[in-house]
Amino acid sequence: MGADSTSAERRRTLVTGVIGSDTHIVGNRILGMALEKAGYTVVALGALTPADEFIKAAVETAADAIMVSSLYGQGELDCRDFRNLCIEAGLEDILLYVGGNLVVGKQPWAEVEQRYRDMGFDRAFPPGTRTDAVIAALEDDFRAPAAGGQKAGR
Amino acid sequence: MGADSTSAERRRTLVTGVIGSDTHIVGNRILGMALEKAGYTVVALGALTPADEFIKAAVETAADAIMVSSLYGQGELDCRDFRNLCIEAGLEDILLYVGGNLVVGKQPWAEVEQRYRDMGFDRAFPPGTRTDAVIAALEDDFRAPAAGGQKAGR
Amino acid sequence: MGAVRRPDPGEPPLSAARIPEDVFAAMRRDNLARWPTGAEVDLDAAVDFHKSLPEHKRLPSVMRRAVAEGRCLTQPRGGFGTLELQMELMRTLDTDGFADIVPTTTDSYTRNEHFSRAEKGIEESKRLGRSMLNGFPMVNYGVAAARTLIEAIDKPGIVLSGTAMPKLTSEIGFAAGYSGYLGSGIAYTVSYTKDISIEDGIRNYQYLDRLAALYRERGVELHRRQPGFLTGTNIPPSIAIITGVLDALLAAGQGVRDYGLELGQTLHLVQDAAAIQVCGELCQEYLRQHGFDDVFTPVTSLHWMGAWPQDAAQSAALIVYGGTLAAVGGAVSVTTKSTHEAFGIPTPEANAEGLRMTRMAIYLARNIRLDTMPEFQREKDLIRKEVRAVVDKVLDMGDGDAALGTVRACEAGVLDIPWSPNRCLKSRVLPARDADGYLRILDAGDMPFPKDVLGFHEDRLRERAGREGVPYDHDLAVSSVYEISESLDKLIPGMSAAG
Amino acid sequence: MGAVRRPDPGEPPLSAARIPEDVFAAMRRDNLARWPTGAEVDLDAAVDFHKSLPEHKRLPSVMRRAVAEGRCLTQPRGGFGTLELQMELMRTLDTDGFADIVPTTTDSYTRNEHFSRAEKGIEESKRLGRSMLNGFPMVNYGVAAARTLIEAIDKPGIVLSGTAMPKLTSEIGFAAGYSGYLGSGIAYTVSYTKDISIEDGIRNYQYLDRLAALYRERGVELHRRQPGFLTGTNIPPSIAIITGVLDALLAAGQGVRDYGLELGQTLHLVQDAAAIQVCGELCQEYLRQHGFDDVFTPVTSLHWMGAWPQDAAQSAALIVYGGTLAAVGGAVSVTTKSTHEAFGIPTPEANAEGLRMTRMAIYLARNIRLDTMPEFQREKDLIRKEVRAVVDKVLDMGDGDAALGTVRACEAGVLDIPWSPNRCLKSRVLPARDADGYLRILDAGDMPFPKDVLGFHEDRLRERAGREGVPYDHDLAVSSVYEISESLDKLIPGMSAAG
Ligand code: B12
Ligand code: B12
Repeated sequence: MGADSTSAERRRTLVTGVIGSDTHIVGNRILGMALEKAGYTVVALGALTPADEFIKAAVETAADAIMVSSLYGQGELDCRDFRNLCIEAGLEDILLYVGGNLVVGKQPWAEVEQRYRDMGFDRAFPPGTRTDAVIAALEDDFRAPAAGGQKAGR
Repeated sequence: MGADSTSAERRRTLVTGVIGSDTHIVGNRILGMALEKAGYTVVALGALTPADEFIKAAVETAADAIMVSSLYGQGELDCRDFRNLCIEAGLEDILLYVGGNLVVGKQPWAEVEQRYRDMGFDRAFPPGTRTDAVIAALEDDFRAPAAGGQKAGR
Repeated sequence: MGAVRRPDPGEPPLSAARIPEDVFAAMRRDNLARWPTGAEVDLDAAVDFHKSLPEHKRLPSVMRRAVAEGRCLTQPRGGFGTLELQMELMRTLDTDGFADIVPTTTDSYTRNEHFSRAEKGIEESKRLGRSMLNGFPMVNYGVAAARTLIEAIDKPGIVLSGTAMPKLTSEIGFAAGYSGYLGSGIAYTVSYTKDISIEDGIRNYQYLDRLAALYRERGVELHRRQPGFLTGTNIPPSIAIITGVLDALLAAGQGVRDYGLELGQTLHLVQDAAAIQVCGELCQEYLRQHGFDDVFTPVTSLHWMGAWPQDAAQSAALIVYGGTLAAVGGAVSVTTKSTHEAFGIPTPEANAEGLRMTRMAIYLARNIRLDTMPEFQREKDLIRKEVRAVVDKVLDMGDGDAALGTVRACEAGVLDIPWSPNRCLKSRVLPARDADGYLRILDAGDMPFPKDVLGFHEDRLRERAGREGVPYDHDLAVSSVYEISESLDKLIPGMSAAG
Repeated sequence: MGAVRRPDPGEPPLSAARIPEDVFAAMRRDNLARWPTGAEVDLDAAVDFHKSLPEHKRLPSVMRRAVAEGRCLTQPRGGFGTLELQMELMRTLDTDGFADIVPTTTDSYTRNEHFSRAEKGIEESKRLGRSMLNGFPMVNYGVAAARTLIEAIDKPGIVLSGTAMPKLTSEIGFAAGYSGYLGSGIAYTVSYTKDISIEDGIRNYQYLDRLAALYRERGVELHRRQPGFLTGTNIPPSIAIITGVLDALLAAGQGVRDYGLELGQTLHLVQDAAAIQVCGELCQEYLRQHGFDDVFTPVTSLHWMGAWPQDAAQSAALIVYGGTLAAVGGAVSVTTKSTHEAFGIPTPEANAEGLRMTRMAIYLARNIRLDTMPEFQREKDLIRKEVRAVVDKVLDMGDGDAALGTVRACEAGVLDIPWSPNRCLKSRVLPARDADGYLRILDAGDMPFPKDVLGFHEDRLRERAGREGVPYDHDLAVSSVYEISESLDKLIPGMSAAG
């Protein structure tokens, strides 16, 4: 965002989906419903979505953020190159969120979060995150690009 | 035992009871029933028995062993001077067993056992001990005084 | 201050009648003089403090609200040897355990009024940095210290002190702001003492009940509670309820109007639900019969009181199922245990965890009731018959006086409890579990249960013996003591082993 | 080998009829050629191996014995990315968990036939020393490796592979000596895929069922099982049973005679017991109606399949209560979860602990049955009416053919499931929990449930909305998705908060 940050009035577009071979759609769908209620335009790709489809959809819809769900544990394999794919597609600065059960097994959240930040996600959300928390984070990041500092550093 | 160890034929006498302000009688009673069935003469002092009553009874009945039950956690306070009291009463070599829930709280058994051995008990038994195990240990100790080595060392 | 209290020579003869005001005043003076902290007790100040407490910190209000809202409250047990440990414990139970009622369990020296030994226990606990006592020595610490505990929590506090000698502990506890006190003359004397006579135990609790009534006269309702779990060892519902009815009559006689009844779980869904319903019903029946028609008698269900398994997973099952049983049975509260039960006093964390397991179980079983089941009605009828036969006989033996009747009935074995340490009791009655998991009476001793009822018990137990291929004898009772603590491969053998 | 299988142009039209022997032989050849390990499958050798297994390592025998002895067996889920981890897991579940049935869950790449991605997952798992896959890549490892797993345990093995594409996994699994396989054409296609058509899913499972029948022809009975839990998200019993009946007809059509039915728990004691009974009953009714009068249809109850709470204590309550529900409901087995459920795949130890909690719960609830309760009968009637209305309509739409009827019914919304990811489905039907904890249908979509039945559901849900003071709308369904995962202070507010 930074440079091309737009007026708060414009309806922001968010691409959502569940990455990889993951079929867990319930949380993703409920999140989508909440985001729409909160005023966002949601482009919902549904379950079992390959990484490149997210990016294609984001380019096509000039999305402001991509919201990747991964519940089934293999997200760590599916998400590795996600930021690179974004950069290749010219989406250097697109806001990237990831949420769900992001690794296999019960692992310390701080470590998991760091792994996903290292992959280039602006924010990662732990298991069981409620929609309010997501909406609050989006508001923050769209208002003053909070993640900007860190993104600039990358 | 050692010196005055008697023939295996004689009926051995065991003093049992629950020490201190402890009212847990069930296990002690079931243990007593099992010991009698196994051929021992049991002098049962019951619940809430002060240390000196065990020793008085052992002297009076020329007992071969004292079996102290402590379930309620305060055994560590009640049993401290038990061996000394025995020695004072001329029962240097009497076999001393203790069993039950011997300390307050869930503590590593090896540490608890050591504490009671340090107090002068020949054997200490962990929570939930079944009567078979007690009878087997008595048999061992009365046959070849197994604890003897350690007792001699004291 | 020995284990056996010798009655004053000038003492009035035993009866269920209310202790007259002046006599009681003299008794209190003597009692409070027995240990230095007794001097801290100031009834006026105590009454003021109780009145200053919000409704949600007064146990009688909280119990009544639970009834009104159809809730099942949770309460743990818990006591440590120093004030610091005790405060941390009570805060943890309140905050992390969501306990609805926060306890202070006293240590066993205090229970036996060995206050100087308790003093040494405090010192040792401080020296070693761990609790050497199995509870909080409330009398040694005194009123002001105990009040800091009440102030540290946002729930009502209850004193748990399994003892036949509650006279000082109750004075200190009530003065500190505890609004509940567990214990009763019959139940605790028969199950927690060896040499104390039933008469002495009853007298001691008449003091406590009279004290609660004194607060009541001053406008402060306190919650008294009867520990029907007795020796906690396979107590059939009827035996618990028999003591409950008699203790309730004694308490009401002293002026108590808020009297809870506790029942240890049998671990049978139907039997426990039946017990909980019949307990409330019969206590009311006998209280009314004796002219007490305004006593509030909520029933509390207790997590399994017998021997626990060592495996934390199996223990978790007992805890959760215990929540289910309490909720389905319609208990007003449940007293919880932890996965440490087989080993020792739980840490605050394990204790809080037991509370949460139970609370979730209560949530899950909301709105389930068994009232329409025929076996539920059958068990209720059975319990009613058993209780009435014995209670009527006891009252008869006392010419209508519950106190006298109880003492005589214990002597005669008419009133008896299983596995008792007390020498004033025959303790010949012996329970065992039947093939369907109900607790039955294997040997009634001299208890006057109806013949047909005993026949039913025998049938059920013979069925178990038959199915297991073991003789019909007292070993059925002994194996029932161990049963629930056995490991899983013994309880449910695997297919390869069994095949 | 993409996500969407394109049917052969020469393929026979869809029907519930049995695949002819020669056609099936050709299908097998093609199938086994799709991945190198397919060549390891040798039917004769496999049949010999199965016959060499003792009874207690064959799932059909074990399930039948459980029925005969009135047992409720325990079975966990479990899969890790490498053979070493998987073996350790299965041994732990067998020995420390006392599992009666030991599972091998495949990873999600395998489920979607992305075998080369699975290969990378194995490498990564080895490199990092932890499982990067959410299950065992059985096809990549092949028959010989998988057989070492069966040899490492003393229980029957079952393959758990939530997929619409089971053709290779089942060949490998059965050849390795697994005697059970979970999955079905309707249930898994509607709940585990996005783009695969119902027709393709049915065809794929007809292959698997025909394969099981082939073993049967050779004298080896295998246990097939239908996963009625669907999306695991508040599935009302009738919807699970509808798919169960239809999938059972399809399996029987291919020659399967040992067909288990799974039901996710609603967490309501009465509703779950009713569901378990009616499920077996209606499957038998429709099977017989279609001329299959020798199909064994044991019912398995599944621990809560929706979102779990993060607190291990609350999770323990779900686990234990789940054991209670299965036992009281008379399920032949229960599939367990662990206290790690909300976070991720459990460690072997946590998984074994969940098994033991459940097993103890089963012991405690032995012999409890609800048959005499009127609300139990009411719920059974309700489920029967719902199932019959939809199944009859589906069969009607297929002119009596379950396969055709299903495809058409899904398209029309007559057959529908809540929260489905599959685009061939309307997924308009929406469940919610009522004030008494029963799962009800908030919005039936186009499913042809009887009017009076839907009226009853609406009444119960309006009652909840009223009690909670919220509108009667779809938010009732959303809050019901979260409900069980909420923290305790939200589920049961404390007295001070509520007051
Ligand atoms: C039943 C019971 C009671 C009954 C006792 C009835 C009675 N009169 O006997 C009641 C309800 C009255 C009771 C009261 C209390 N109890 Co209690 N009770 C139990 C319980 C649940 C079972 C004990 C039992 O009967 N087991 C069955 C018998 C067959 O087994 P056993 O007693 O272990 O005995 C066997 C072996 O240990 C061994 N054994 C026993 N003695 C000896 C001696 C020798 C020499 C040998 C070799 C072997 C041996 O052989 C026996 C037969 O197999 C245990 C916890 C548990 N184990 O599950 C707590 C427990 C013992 N109680 C405990 C406590 C603290 C109390 C109280 C202080 C109340 C409280 N704070 O909660 C009061 C004590 C009052 C007092 N003054 O003593 C604690 C002790 C804590 C600790 N050590 O850290 C325990 C461990 C519970 C806990 N985890 O908090 N209790
Ligand atoms: C329901 C469920 C299923 C259903 C899914 C139905 C469906 N189509 O959606 C079924 C039964 C089909 C299923 C299948 C499987 N599941 Co599943 N499932 C669950 C379960 C129990 C609940 C998930 C759920 O719906 N939660 C409710 C919703 C509302 O919450 P949510 O999904 O967490 O989403 C919220 C937040 O996470 C957040 N969020 C979600 N996405 C995003 C994205 C962004 C950008 C942000 C900011 C936030 C955010 O907002 C959402 C709304 O609040 C969880 C465990 C749990 N949580 O209790 C396991 C779980 C996710 N499943 C798991 C697994 C492994 C599987 C299987 C592989 C089978 C197996 N081995 O057991 C298959 C997967 C098949 C496949 N190919 O994907 C594992 C994952 C393991 C891991 N990560 O280590 C879990 C954690 C269970 C476990 N402990 O083993 N499952």
